[in-house]
Amino acid sequence: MNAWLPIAVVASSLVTGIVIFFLPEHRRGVRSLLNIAGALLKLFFVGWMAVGMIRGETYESRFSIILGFDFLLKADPLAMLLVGLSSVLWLLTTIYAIGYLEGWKNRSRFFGFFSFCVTASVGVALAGNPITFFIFYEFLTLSTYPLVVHRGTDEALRAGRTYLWYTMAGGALVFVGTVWLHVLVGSVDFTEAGVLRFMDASLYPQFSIIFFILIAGLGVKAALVPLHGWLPVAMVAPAPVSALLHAVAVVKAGAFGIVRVVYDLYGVAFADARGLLTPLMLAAGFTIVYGSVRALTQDDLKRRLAFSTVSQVSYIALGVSMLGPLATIGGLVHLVHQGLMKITLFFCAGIFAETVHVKKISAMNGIGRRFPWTMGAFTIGALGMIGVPPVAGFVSKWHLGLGALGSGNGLVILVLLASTALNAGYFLPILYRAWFRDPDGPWDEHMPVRRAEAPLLLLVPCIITAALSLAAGLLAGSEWSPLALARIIASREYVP
Amino acid sequence: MNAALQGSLLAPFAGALLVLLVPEKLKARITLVVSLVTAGLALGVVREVMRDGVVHERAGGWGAPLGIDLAADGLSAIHLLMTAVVGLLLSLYAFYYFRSYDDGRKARARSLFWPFWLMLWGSMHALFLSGDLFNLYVVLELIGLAAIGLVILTGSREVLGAGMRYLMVAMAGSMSYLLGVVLLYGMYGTLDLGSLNALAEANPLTRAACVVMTVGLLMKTAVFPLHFWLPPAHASATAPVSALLSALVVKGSFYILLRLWFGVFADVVTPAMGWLLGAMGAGAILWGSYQALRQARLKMLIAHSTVAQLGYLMFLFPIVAGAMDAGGAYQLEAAKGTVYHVLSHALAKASLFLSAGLVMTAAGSDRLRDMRGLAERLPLTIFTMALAGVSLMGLPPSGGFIAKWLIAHAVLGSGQWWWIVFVVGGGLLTAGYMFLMLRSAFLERQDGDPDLPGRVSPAMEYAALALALAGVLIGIRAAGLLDIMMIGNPFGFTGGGL
Amino acid sequence: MKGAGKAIRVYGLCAVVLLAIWLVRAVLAMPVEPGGLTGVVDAAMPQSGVKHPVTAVLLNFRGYDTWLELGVLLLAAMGVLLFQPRNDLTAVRPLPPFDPVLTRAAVILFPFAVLVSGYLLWVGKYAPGGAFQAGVVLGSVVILLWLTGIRLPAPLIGRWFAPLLAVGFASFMAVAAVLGFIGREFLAYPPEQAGNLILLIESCATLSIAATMAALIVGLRTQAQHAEESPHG
Amino acid sequence: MDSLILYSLAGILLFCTGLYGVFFIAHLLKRLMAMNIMAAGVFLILIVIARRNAEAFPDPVPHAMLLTGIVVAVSATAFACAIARRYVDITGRTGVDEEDAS
Repeated sequence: MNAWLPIAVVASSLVTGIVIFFLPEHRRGVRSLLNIAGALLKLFFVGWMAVGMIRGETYESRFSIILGFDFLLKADPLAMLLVGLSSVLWLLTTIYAIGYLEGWKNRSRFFGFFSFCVTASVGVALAGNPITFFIFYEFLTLSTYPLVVHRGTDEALRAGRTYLWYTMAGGALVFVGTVWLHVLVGSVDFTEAGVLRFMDASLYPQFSIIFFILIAGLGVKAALVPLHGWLPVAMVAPAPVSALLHAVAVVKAGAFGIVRVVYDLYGVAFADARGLLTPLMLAAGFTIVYGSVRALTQDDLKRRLAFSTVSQVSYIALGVSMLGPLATIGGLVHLVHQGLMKITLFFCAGIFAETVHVKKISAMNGIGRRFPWTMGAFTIGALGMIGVPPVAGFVSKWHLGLGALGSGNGLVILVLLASTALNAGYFLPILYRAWFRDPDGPWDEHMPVRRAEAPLLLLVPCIITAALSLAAGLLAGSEWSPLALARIIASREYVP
Repeated sequence: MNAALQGSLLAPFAGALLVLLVPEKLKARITLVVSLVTAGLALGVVREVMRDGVVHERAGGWGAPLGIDLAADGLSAIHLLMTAVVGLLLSLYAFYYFRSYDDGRKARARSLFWPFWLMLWGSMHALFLSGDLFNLYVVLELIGLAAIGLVILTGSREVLGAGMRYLMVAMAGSMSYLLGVVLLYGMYGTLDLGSLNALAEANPLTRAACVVMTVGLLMKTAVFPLHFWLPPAHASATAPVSALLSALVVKGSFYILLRLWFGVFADVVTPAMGWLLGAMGAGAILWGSYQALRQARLKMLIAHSTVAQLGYLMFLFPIVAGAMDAGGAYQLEAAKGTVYHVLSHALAKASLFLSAGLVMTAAGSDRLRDMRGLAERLPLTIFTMALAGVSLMGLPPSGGFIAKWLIAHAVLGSGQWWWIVFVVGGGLLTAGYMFLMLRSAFLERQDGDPDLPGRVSPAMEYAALALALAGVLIGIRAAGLLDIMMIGNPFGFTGGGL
Repeated sequence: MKGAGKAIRVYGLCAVVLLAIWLVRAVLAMPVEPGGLTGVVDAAMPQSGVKHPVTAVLLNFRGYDTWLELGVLLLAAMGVLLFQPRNDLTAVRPLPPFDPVLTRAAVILFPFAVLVSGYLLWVGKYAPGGAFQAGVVLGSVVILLWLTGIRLPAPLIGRWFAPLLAVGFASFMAVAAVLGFIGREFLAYPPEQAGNLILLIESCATLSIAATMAALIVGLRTQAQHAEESPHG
Repeated sequence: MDSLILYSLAGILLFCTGLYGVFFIAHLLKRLMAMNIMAAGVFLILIVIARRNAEAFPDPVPHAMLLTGIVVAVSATAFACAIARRYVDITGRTGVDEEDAS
């Protein structure tokens, strides 16, 4: 049974996706039911796995494909971090998407690929070796492309092309790195505290080259500058897709890949000793500042959020690139925290765009009065991004700061401070406009609204994710919080 | 005496004569039956290879060097399998495709499609089973004439020009090959591949034979820069024919090249020759992809993609000729990967060309800009094209991925790492033109667009889909196929267990 | 090569000259002693069923090649038929009588040609000759008849034409099928029947070759007529 | 033996001449002839190989190959003639090379 649970976690959305593809377009009810059922089922499997792991069970599925490489799915605490995030947010995003796509064409296609996308994301998390990781990493590219171009407009297709060139090129680099590694050391599994340090020292120079190839490949999806160009462009996608791309699936796959490579392939101590981490830290630091600066000048709300993502995701890489448990904890926990907060923000942006066609920040004057709940959620997300306690973002930044001090990287403190100031600089004006300015005129209503300020299918997931962001910060000390999980992982990555 | 082997040679040819002679209305149906029998017999040979190892048969009962030896080892078996799958689905597709060809010139084309196709199928079997150099020459000519006959079926000025060009190159290629055969006979006094493998040594004559035979076969395989005849021929023929040509015919001459380089010429080839071929492969990938990206017509795009994809087959040669010190392990791996590429490209490309036929039926044209809205009209076909694209791009879990993995592994492992740039870059370029193609289908139709006129038969869509699915499936079930491929040690290496 | 410029031609010429030099060097290295199969063929002659070694090689030792070669011929004929409205030559309009003397001569020549053809077929067993020579003679006399404006018998160029084209290829196949059925190896004649089987196959092949030759020449004619009627059809 | 070398050299000369012609001559009929010249070159070398030993009976295997080769070459040439004839009828052109590739 233990060998089948990881498969079940992956398959729950894969099978759903395949079935949905073959559903006729008009079977809306069946499709929604399938979507929700698949999401709940996945959540159930993940919960089962989590409970089992606490009791000391191990979950591993291994299949030999060819020539000494295995297809390996393995649940370790690090995997659980992303699996948990993906499966919770998938449920919420699905509900949101059902409401959002009301009246669109080609919904079977959309939800089919949507399910594939989550399958790929969970697969990336559970992948137990570089090859399996690569398989899901590419699968993610393929399943997100149709979502990005879903609107079928010229603009969407152009964005899709950009997205594709970036991610395929990134995938190609990961491929090269993976093959090269396989040539040198055969099939290696991701192992806590790293595995390459046990290899023949004559291979170390090649390991260094492979490290940069892999990080460059993963950096595309993690949107490290200068590989981030696809992300703002991909904003043409429907809001649930943007939410998914930015919060859960794509950028997280990249960031998670970096985590895996540094910790479970090279080992953070080994990578540090080889001098591999400093370039990564510089890239991450630069990205954080650069993304924030670019975000300042965007008037389009989704574009501002996109550049914010560029900046925020690199906190994860930043945490990874410093030696020391506190930095590790900060980076890892941000993986979850950034997901929760950013998905809230995108949900809100989607509500504004769909109900009253507000897409520009300059048009958001007084929007808080029309959408008190939505704007409330947005405020929580934004404050979290800035790092205001007690929202989750504070916890990440706090640990990152402590980690930077502990590892003697004073420059990083500066980066964090600058970033916080910039975050405030581009989020506070939005909050000010929304809450304290008067509306410019009557709202341009586009969706029939009965009781609430917005369709409940859109509003409820948004409020839940806001609440989760708040809870993750408030209850950070509890043993079920993301922080607690990140602590466990960090403690295991630093065994000598 | 081996019944399946004899049958697999006789059945398609007998079927060809039968459909040539029977009345029009029976031809299609009889072809379907013959296809089933032929594929069944080919699978019979494969089964025997799997059970007993290499299957031998002495044509005429004399045995080499007097007679002609026939043999099926793992490499033959894989190719027979490929031909059976592609051939069967193609016959099914053609059964419906040619229904609309019912008057005048088109009826004539339909009438002769069936015998030409079965002759071609039989010749492919003869090719994969032959163990004699001169016999292979005759088979090459059979394949060439059957293929050209298929190209010119419709008799339009386009196909006639393309067919003429194809014929010239094919014949020059055969003559070049034949000169090599003659030289080898003059040197060693035998035409039998098995004996020549043992006899051949490095000397000027053998090297000259190697050069002329390789060049001749490369012409027929359409390897850049000898590829110029291929795009017009493959693009102007009818859809089933294009599928056949790209999937099977060009692989035939490559198969002989493989046999020669791993057998007779194993000690003759020099690193310089290998590198030259590798460079041709790199050029093919760049040039073919570049041309594919520029095309406005779907079939031209797919045809140029074939030019590019054939380039991947060439990286085997620098590894074979260049890195003997690795104990053969990487040569073996490269060979496996290359044959896997042959296989997965055959399935994916056949599927693509069949889909292109459906697109042409539905949209009334194969211009990319007329494909707008097809994603809604023919979702299954567009899905098929995407699936085939996954295999061509070499993405997991398709057969193309296994091929790319093996080739990349061999390239890096043998120290000739620079080829990786083309192996990986070629995948990116493939993605570029595949999405160019799909993009057109996903565009919304606009008000000024003409109606999409044609209806397509679901069976044709399923045939194309089945090929694309097979292309993915061989990625998932790779271990079994690779085991079959290695029966009888066709590549002559015993290198490590990679 | 579209628009092959002068430069490409010059490069091509250089490449060909280099190839020639390379090949000459190789051919000079060819061993002088015959390393061929003369001895092996001689040793196997008693079982071959014929007395002439070339015929033995063509129809027995390497009969498989010859079978496939008849397939090539068939394909070429099919290629020509592709431009005919049916699988026969009935659409070919006979030529107007050309010259009474020539016509008469051709008619007188015809039986002799058939006789010569038959002789060539028969003598192939002992001396140079055989199906190809016989078929070519037969084919050319048919072409000669047609050229002089004589109508060929309708069934011969009609209903029976396609079977005639196929019969050579088919005879080999039938023999192979029967031999396979009684459990022999592919195309392995029993030595005592070899002579008869070869004669059977050769006779059929002669007919096919003659028909193919006629098709290859006569079949082209329709197109010319076609073109005269509608230059761009 | 000297005459045999002469024959071989002639064969190679023919082969190479034909090869050049096939690729670089536009006129269809001339190209077809070039193809046949190539073939003639190969056949000449075959004859030389069969006749190397002047005393004994010539090697029958190259002879058989030669016969087969000739038949194949004739078939291909006839086929090519049919296509060329048709092509010229339709287009009025004598070469395929100046034609647009599309």
